[in-house]
Amino acid sequence: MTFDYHEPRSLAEALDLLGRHGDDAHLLAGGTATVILMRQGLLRPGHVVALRAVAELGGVSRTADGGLRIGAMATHRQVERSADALAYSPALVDAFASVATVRIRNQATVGGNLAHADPAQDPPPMLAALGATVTVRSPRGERTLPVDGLAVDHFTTSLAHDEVITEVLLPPIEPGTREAYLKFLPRTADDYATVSVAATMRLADDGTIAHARIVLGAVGPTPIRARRVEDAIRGQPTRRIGDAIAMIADDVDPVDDLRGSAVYKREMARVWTGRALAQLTR
Amino acid sequence: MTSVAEAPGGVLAEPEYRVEGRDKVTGAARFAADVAMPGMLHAAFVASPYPHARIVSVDVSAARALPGVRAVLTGADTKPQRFGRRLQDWPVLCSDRALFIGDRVAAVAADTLQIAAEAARLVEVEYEELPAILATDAALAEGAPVLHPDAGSYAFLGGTRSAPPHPNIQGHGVREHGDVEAGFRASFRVYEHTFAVPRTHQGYIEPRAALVWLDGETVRVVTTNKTPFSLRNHMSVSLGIPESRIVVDAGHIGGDFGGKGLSLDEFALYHLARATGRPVRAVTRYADDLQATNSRHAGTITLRTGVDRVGRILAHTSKVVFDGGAYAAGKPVATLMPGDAMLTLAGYRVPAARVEAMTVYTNHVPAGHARAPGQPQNAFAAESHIDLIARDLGIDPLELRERNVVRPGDVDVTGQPWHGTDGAELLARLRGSSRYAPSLAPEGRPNWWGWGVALGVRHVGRGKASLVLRTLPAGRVELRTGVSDQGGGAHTLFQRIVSAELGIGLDRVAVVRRTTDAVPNDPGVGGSRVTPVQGTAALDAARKLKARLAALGRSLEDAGELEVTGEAAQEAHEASMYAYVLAVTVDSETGQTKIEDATLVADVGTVINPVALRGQLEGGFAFGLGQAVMEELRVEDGRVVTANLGDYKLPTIADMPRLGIELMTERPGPGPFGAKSVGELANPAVGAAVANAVQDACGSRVMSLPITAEKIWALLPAKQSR
Amino acid sequence: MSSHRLRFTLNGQPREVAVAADRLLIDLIRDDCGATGTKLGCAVGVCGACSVLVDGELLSACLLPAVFVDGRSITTVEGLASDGLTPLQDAFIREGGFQCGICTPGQLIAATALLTEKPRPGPDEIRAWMMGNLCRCTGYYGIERAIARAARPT
Amino acid sequence: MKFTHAATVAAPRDKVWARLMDIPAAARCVPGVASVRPSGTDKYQGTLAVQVGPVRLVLDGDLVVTARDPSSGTASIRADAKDSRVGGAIRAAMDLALSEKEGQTELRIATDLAVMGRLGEFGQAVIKRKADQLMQDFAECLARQVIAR
Repeated sequence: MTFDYHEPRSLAEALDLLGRHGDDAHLLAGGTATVILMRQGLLRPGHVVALRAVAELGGVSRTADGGLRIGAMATHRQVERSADALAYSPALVDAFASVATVRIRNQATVGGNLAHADPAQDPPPMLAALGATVTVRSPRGERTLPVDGLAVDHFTTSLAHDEVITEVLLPPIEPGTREAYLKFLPRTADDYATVSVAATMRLADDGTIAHARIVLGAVGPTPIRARRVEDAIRGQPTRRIGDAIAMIADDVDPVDDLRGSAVYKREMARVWTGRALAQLTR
Repeated sequence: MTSVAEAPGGVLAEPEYRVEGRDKVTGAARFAADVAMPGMLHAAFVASPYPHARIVSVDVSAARALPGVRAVLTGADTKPQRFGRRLQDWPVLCSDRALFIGDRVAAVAADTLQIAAEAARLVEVEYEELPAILATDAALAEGAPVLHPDAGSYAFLGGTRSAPPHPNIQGHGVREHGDVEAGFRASFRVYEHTFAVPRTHQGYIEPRAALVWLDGETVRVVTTNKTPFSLRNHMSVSLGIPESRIVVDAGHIGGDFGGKGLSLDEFALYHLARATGRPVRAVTRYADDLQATNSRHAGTITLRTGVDRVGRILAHTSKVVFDGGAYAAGKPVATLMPGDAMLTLAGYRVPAARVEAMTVYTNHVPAGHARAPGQPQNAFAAESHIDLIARDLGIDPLELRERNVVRPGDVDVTGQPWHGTDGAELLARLRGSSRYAPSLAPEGRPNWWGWGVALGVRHVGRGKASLVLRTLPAGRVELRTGVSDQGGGAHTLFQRIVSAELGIGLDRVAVVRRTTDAVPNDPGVGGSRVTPVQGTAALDAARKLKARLAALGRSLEDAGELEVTGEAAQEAHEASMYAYVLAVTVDSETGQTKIEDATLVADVGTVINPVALRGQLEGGFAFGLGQAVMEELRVEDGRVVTANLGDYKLPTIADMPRLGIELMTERPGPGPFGAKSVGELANPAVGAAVANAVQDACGSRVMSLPITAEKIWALLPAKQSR
Repeated sequence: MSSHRLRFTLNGQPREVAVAADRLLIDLIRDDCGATGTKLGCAVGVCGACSVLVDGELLSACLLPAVFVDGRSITTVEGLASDGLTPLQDAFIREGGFQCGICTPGQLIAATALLTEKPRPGPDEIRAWMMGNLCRCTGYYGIERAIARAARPT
Repeated sequence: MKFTHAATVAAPRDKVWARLMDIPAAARCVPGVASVRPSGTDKYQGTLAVQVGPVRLVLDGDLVVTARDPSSGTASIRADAKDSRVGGAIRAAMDLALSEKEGQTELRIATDLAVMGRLGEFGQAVIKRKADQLMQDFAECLARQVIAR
């Protein structure tokens, strides 16, 4: 682990450093994941570009349209404690507050979390369920892409090497929409989820399901959108949920690991999706 | 020899205030990794990536050429030296073969830890992979490779090793009493169950650390080892240096739980220090502590028990097979088994029994000692077994225990008359203080709330110890001891004992720990020994000082310079019992359990340190709970895959249920003022208590530890939906 | 490897130290500054033995690049009390908040941060906050009692 | 860790066998394999570049055909490779078996993979999935190549 450390003061400067050092450069946000990988010797960049001094990447605030903007360098704890985030969606705050421990949440950033693309993380499913997008900057300009789809594999995103996540934008939530984040922790309170479920749902005046979005964590190489279930319940009365959630087995793609066998996780995905949806229709 | 309470005086009623408390809450307490020396080098090791491999060649040239590297040693430099607590079978560095993933092949000393680690990476080792033994039955199968063909040449401390029945067996024992076959013939029912227990780690938060340097002819060692005098002996034998030239300094130890009686690095550090002429320190990465030190034994335990119509035990046989891993070095007991390997039905009256236990060499991480060695495994098996028998007979499990529990004078599973807790009294107390009310629901009709009971037994520690008490000006005294502080509260215990016996205020008794050259030999911390053995020595010292003062006709204030040596030889075979009642709820869809209520009744005798005693019981419960429901040092293809504390989970504060503790203090033990031991009293039985409560709640009988949600879920008679 | 000159305060004392880019805060505190009260346990941010306050914020010194503390103020266990013991430190001794003491510096730092944010925490708040600090000795009962005692109005 | 992969090729067994035993060509079917050159009888030397999340590996090593039996259509291959920068190594023992049915050939590969050194401390589940992916890609690519010829 021997590298040059850079602390640009602006995004332009950061992009310039990334351009100059190519894939020998690694971005450093809060550092909770990167430091461990570097310490293990698994990550050996020649240049580390820290974003902590780039002021424009901070902040958590409501947007003019009633949505929420989270700067990429906002820490989990800043989201957790933000009155604006709470007003926007208590479930979003729950998802951030579910991550590890206070100490980690004080250090880990929202952008770093998304870029790390750990499929067992708590915030990405909730952000995806809320229809969040990320704004990404590179020397080629700025683009926007949905959080749902940012991760393409375990620890792998669709971002190019010289792209930097600058912010997460959450759209305004339609009135009547309810959200939930549930995390199944069968071993201990401080663990990665065996399965987690983020869901949003809105019922029409006639009691049928007008909108549902369900995203699961820890049961695939990326957060998994339960599209089959969503499609099956859209427009249907809530009593159809029970049958529909059985389809979750085809949406998820879990592996055996320390937090459960694939068989168990598949079943738990069904159980916890059912619980999340029950909470939203109660 | 008992020293029953002679009115210990008011001191024992005073609030307890740890003698080292201030140092520990201000950061002043010095642990081994905190010690640095001028010119100190840092060590790193090269570890085998194979579970079993021949070392074809080791090329250290690139590592040596790295700037800042001061020495690189291989097995060729240290052979044939091996170390171990009893059988010295673990090579200082491997020279011909590596026997597990993590076995050390080379050692580096460099100016910084980073350079040392980089140099370790640059050591080129050519291995020829050999067939690995990754299961105990494979070790005993015909044609299995013999892992220690030269075992006959290994040193065995303090006696001769009895010849094992198979070259891949570390230790083996059979014990029989009564007419076992007749007992089974007379039985109304005979039950046989097999249980599996995983490897677990002691889980101390402080990884091992050691610092070694040469001070003229003297080898100085700062270490996390909790038995400094034993380490001195091990180093003397392994390295061929007289004990008089080795000084071991083991001060505050950041948790031990049995694991830190075995030292690994100190031996290679000595060679590095000698090669460089500089102090050399090694601080184990926690990942390496998990992967390559000494864990609790995994094993398979088969119990067979015959009972009469009312459930009274008539005969018992058991077979305990423990995976000892690549080396037996971590086991200090002459049998080379965990101390209680053969105690398979502890706490019961057993008229006839044949118990067989063994530890087997494999190419896994070595297994050694861990809090109450052998007991958590056997208690899980036995207390689950008893519950299964009770349920099959339709008898309340607590009642079945009441019918069989040992009382003084009964013959227990060892064939010896029982000296210790009156089990009937203990269980009566348990019934009285808990809300125990099992449902005994027929299988398939779970009510998701269940009660579980389990009892446990632990000996009161034995052994010899001595320490020194001397007078100081102004009526004060100082007690000098070699006992390290691993957190049990030994020094505060000594202070309170001396203070009580001399009838002086706590502030007049100072306790100081000294290195191995400055105090008499001490057996170290472990084996539930400190209170009954070293505590008795402290009491003896106080009594001797009192006698000297009386003989001289002086008071403590005008005592002059007096010094006495307190001694203890505690050989009484005495044991204490404890029992739990747990109430759990089980989530019908996920198998997740929650402990709703826990009651512990423990026979502790006289209480000297009330805060420390409660802490040992509470901490023992937490330790047992972790190993009951979440801990498993999982090994796949020989590799430990739970290699950090993110994957090897220890309980957090948020995982702990309410715990009610009731102490039995009426029956004095063999310790000072009638004290007993509590350090290993509370952890072993938790696993079975949970397993029993889970079955009571939902019908799932989990036959292996840890009792995970998934195991319970997989066994649910009917996967209920809400 | 780049080198960086850092200015910060450690327990109120101004410090100036040059570190290599890969230095971690735990090594800066323990090795460069000689303040060994803060302990290294798991080294992956789980156990909390290395808990420190940086500008009052609770962080893991084993995960924090040393360069991140430039211009900031660090509090470790050595800096909790200016004179004598804090009520929290005293409560840890009286209530059995520690045994071996290796996790204690981290527990005290974490609990100090908790009491700063919530001077009268309830049991659930204590548990939610303190779950990042592992203790193998006490079973946490003594720690919980100690924090509750320190939070009690005197 | 053990895996089994299979791919069906619309070609007779002999043709698939010939392709499979052209090791340098077959190895190029593993995504990330740079060069594979013979280094002795049934011995090859090669490099595999693979990225597992943020961890980039360049595995240098040897490939040895330890057994081959054209009559039964089975072969065993052992690969040992290491990344000296990261300090990790892999060892894979692969048993390949071809069986022909109605003009189609089924290729089955049973792999026993060991990941060693620091590399193994990176999540086992991730490594497993990556290896699984590589081997499946390999089987499918091989199938395509045989048909293309």
